[in-house]
Amino acid sequence: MTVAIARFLGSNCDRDCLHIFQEILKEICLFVWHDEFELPADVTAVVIPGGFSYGDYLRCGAIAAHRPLMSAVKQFVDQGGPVMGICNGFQILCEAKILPGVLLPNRHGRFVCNLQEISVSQGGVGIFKNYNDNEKIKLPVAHHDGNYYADTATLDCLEKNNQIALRYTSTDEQGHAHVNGSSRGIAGIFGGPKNNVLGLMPHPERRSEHRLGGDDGLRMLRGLVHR
Amino acid sequence: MRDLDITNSDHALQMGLKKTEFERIVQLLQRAPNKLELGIFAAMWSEHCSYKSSRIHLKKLPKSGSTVLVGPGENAGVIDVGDNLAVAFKVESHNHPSFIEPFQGAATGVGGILRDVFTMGARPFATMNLLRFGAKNHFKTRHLLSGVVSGISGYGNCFGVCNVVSDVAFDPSYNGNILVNAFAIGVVPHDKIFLGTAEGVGNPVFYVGAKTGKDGIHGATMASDEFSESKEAARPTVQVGDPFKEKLLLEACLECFSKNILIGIQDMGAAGLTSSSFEMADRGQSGLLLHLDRVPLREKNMTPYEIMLSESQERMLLVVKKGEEQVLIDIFSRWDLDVVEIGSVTDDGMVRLFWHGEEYTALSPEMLTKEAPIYDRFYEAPERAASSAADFHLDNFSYEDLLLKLVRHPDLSNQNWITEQYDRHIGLGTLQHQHQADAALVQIPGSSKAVALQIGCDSRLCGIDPREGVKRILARMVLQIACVGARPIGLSDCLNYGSPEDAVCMWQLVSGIEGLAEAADSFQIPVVSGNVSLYNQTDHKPIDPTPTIALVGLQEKPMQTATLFFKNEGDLIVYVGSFAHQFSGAELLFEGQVKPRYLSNTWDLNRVTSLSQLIVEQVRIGTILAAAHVGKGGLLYTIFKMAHAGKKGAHVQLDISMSEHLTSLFFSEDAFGAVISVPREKLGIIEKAFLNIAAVHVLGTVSSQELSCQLGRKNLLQLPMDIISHHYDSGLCEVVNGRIDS
Amino acid sequence: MSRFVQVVVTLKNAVLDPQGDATVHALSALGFDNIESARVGKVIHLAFKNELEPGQLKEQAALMAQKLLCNSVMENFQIQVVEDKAGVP
Amino acid sequence: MSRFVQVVVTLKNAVLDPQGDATVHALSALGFDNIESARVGKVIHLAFKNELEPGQLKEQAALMAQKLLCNSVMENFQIQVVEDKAGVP
Ligand SMILES: Nc1ncnc2c1ncn2[C@@H]1O[C@H](COP(=O)(O)OP(=O)(O)O)[C@@H](O)[C@H]1O
Ligand SMILES: [Mg+2]
Repeated sequence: MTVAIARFLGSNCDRDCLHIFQEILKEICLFVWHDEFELPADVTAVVIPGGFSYGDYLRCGAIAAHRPLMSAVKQFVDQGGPVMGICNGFQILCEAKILPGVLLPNRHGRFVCNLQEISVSQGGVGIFKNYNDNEKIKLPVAHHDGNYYADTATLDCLEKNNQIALRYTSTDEQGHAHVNGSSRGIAGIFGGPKNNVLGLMPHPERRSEHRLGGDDGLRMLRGLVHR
Repeated sequence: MRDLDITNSDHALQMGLKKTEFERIVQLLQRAPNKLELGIFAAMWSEHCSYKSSRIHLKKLPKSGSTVLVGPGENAGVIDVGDNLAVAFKVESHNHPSFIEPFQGAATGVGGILRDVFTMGARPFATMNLLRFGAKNHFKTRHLLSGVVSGISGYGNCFGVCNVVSDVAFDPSYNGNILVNAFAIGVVPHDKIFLGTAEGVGNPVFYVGAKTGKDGIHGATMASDEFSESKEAARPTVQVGDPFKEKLLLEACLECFSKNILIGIQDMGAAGLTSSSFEMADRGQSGLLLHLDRVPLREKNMTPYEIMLSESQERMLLVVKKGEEQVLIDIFSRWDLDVVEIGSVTDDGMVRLFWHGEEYTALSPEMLTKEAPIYDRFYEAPERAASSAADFHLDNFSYEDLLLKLVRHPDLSNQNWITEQYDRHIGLGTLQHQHQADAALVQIPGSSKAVALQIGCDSRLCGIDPREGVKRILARMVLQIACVGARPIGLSDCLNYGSPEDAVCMWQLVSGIEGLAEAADSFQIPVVSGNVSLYNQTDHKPIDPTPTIALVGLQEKPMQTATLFFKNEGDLIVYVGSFAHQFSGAELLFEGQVKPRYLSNTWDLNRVTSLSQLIVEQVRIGTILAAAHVGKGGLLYTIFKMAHAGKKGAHVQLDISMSEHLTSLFFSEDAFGAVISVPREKLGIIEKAFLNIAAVHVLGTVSSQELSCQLGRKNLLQLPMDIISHHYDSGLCEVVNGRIDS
Repeated sequence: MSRFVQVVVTLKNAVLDPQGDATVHALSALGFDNIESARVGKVIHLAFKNELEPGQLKEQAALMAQKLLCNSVMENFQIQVVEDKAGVP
Repeated sequence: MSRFVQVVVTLKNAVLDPQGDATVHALSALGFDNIESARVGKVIHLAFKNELEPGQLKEQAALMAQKLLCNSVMENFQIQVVEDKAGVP
């Protein structure tokens, strides 16, 4: 297995992801630079890490979405290759239209960093094969723009096709997540031809070692490389 | 007035120089300076850059130690942590800019301290900050608080470094002068430590990073003067931080360090290109030739004067090994940054500024650094008023009322609204942040060890007694890091005071430095870096003395630590430390608006040392499950915090013999010690270990759902944890959302 | 002929605008209680390198808006040619 | 008579606009290499509760801009009365 970690100008969780895949999961791991037009041939999974690509200027992920590397990622996705976009990576996937919808600023307008209880909606299969269905896990979030938005038709469609991957368990009466206002409590969604793309706001790499409080996230990262 | 026009003492005055200082310049140059030269002198001789009022006193601080690799004088201090690794750290103020524009002021403060650390060759891996705002109901406080916090969060989070401690307090003395002190720490291999020096004749000098604009011209002079209503109008263009650019700058610089192509590096901080070029030449005992017309500009038609004094952010000056230019250019271009050769190192001891091929002006760096004025300013203690502490009675309040008042105090209440805005986990090193333990514990990248970090100050104590106050601050912090099993290895300080031209403020500063020197000596902690911020006053009203201390400890076995929270019902709650029967600095007194004038006792720092060493031992062998020092808020508040963090309760059972001093036992801040929780069967170990060193008092047991206290059979206090927690959660929110009294 | 274009990017009506709501709140706290609603958007002032006919300017700016400046999932845009750089009419 | 005002808030000229610079960069990477500079600001659409004379609307909005919407340390503002809510001219 060879995991490619995308590196845009301003990515800042790239080294954290490298650490977990290399030191904890013992996978071969390499960085790919934003101006590459192709992924190395041996790549079997792609991670788009968190950060503030291009300063989050204009809209989070908007500028990164147009870098050459993203067209290579798009191709990889279309061939069914597994891709995970974490936090800013999720925003980039949405802006690149690889995933539907968009991430708006948190409803309270502030950056939020804390631990969230999250329910794994599609446990037992694919990237989530190491979780039980509807298992509740804890993952840290750290974002300013994590408020998932799509029009009602798109949301219904996501629901119908089992594409809602993760939900915050703490929501208001309208179903908006307390932490950021996300529609229907959405913390992550699947996409791509075989639900082979996962975009999520929480940071699984930050909960992948016992010294950091648990390994709820590790099972997801392992699921990406060994589906 | 044009750059080369000759100036007089009135011009000097406008730039913040005294008449005598102007005369000294004329004497040094043997002629009157032109505007450009005067601007350079004004910046370099400002209080901010020259330390002219504090320099002779700063010498008193202990700076050396076997582990000190780089002490004060460089961009950050560096301490050996073994395994060929070292940590570089510093705390710095950005008070004045943050008052004018809280978001950008605080953001650029974070940017500056990060650059100070990574110019040493170190990759920053944690930050902290200390913030002081005016009264909670002052009409500016809310706006300043939210601006500063989002500025720090916006910059640090984007740059990609965790923030693990934020120490925030509100007091009317900061109504017109808020404080923003930012700390950063980085890790560097011993053989990759870089210094800000210009050496080797013929080596090229490069300008890298952002373009130069007209921002913050004369910022250093502004930071060396007090505010007044009239001066608010004439402020310089606000400096805007670009954390994205800084992140690129970090990665590019680290790549250069690893390739060994640099001789020296310095960031263009206060006084921009002026201080960086003159200081580098001075340290290298060399000269420099700079072509100012090659500096990348953001605006057309900037003059050499503006270029030399601009404080645009995210810029660096590098001296590169001759022949390695292309390697450097390739690295910076790859990171999308401007990189321009603007000059070279010479050996004639002069910094020569060229403009379109012609020498514009030349000055000797020595004139600006070593010849800078040094003042031994007059200082005098104020007259002491009689203490009013003794008259203070708390009899009108129940213990319940008092506790609820305390936990609702904005300084002591739940700080989540602030700390959740900081990324606390990036870098995968945060083992414990400030809400999880009495000090933050962050693993050093590339090592199995961790640093314990704490930043703090108690301006109330220092307002009462500036000397004893600072000793207590450091003593408390030593106990705090002991609670996570760490021993101190070094500190950085940021001395925030009023005008040195005021005899009382100057006395506070001198006493603060001497107190810090005494305490640091006693604990054997080297002071390796720091900052002095004076003139924190508006219309002659100075702030309370605020010597911020950032303490760094080392924890070789980070898994052998103690957290803040009570673990199991039935565990014993034990106090180890001294007792006080007074109230001199307590939070409660100030809520009652009574300001005592002196502290009732002096702490024996040797006993603090012994106590902290014992705590470290017992934490590491696992006897102690939870630990927190007793500081602001006192004993009962500490017990509440530990119970709250563990989602438990506490039952305190006091012996009837304690009945005389209950109020001071619960609420005084005049004693040093810690609350620990231990399994019942291990009490004997603790008692034996602390014998002859500190009193060991079993206060009660960990329970659930309520906090209760009994004296013999008498109920002193009984409150459901939910209710206390509700008050605890409300305090800061009241400031954030509260009504504004204007 | 001009070089300057103003692109105004606003949230679609269906999208909640917490920042706008917060503005109404803050205004009313300051005593301005005659505001029914506020919506906050972005304005981008573009300076082209060369002067162009208004039609061409608009056309090019619209392309830029579609590709980058605006995300049609949540935003609309409007374009206006302006006389000078600081160019708010 | 109208109820709608558009307030455009822009950075002062000398103030750095990292967002604008990043936009120019990104546009040029997309092949739009005829942009010299971009500055990004805010636009606020206010709907008043009652209809007012244009002069009055402007005056009130200016007060709001001075007090809240615009940070005078680094921003300028311009006000325009518009016909309807979505009201970008
Ligand atoms: N209070 C202090 N304690 C220890 N060192 C100090 C103190 N104040 C300044 N220094 C040291 O003096 C040197 C000059 O500091 P400073 O001028 O603030 O640096 P900068 O160029 O970042 O503004 C630095 O090495 C700093 O660490
Ligand atoms: Mg510096």
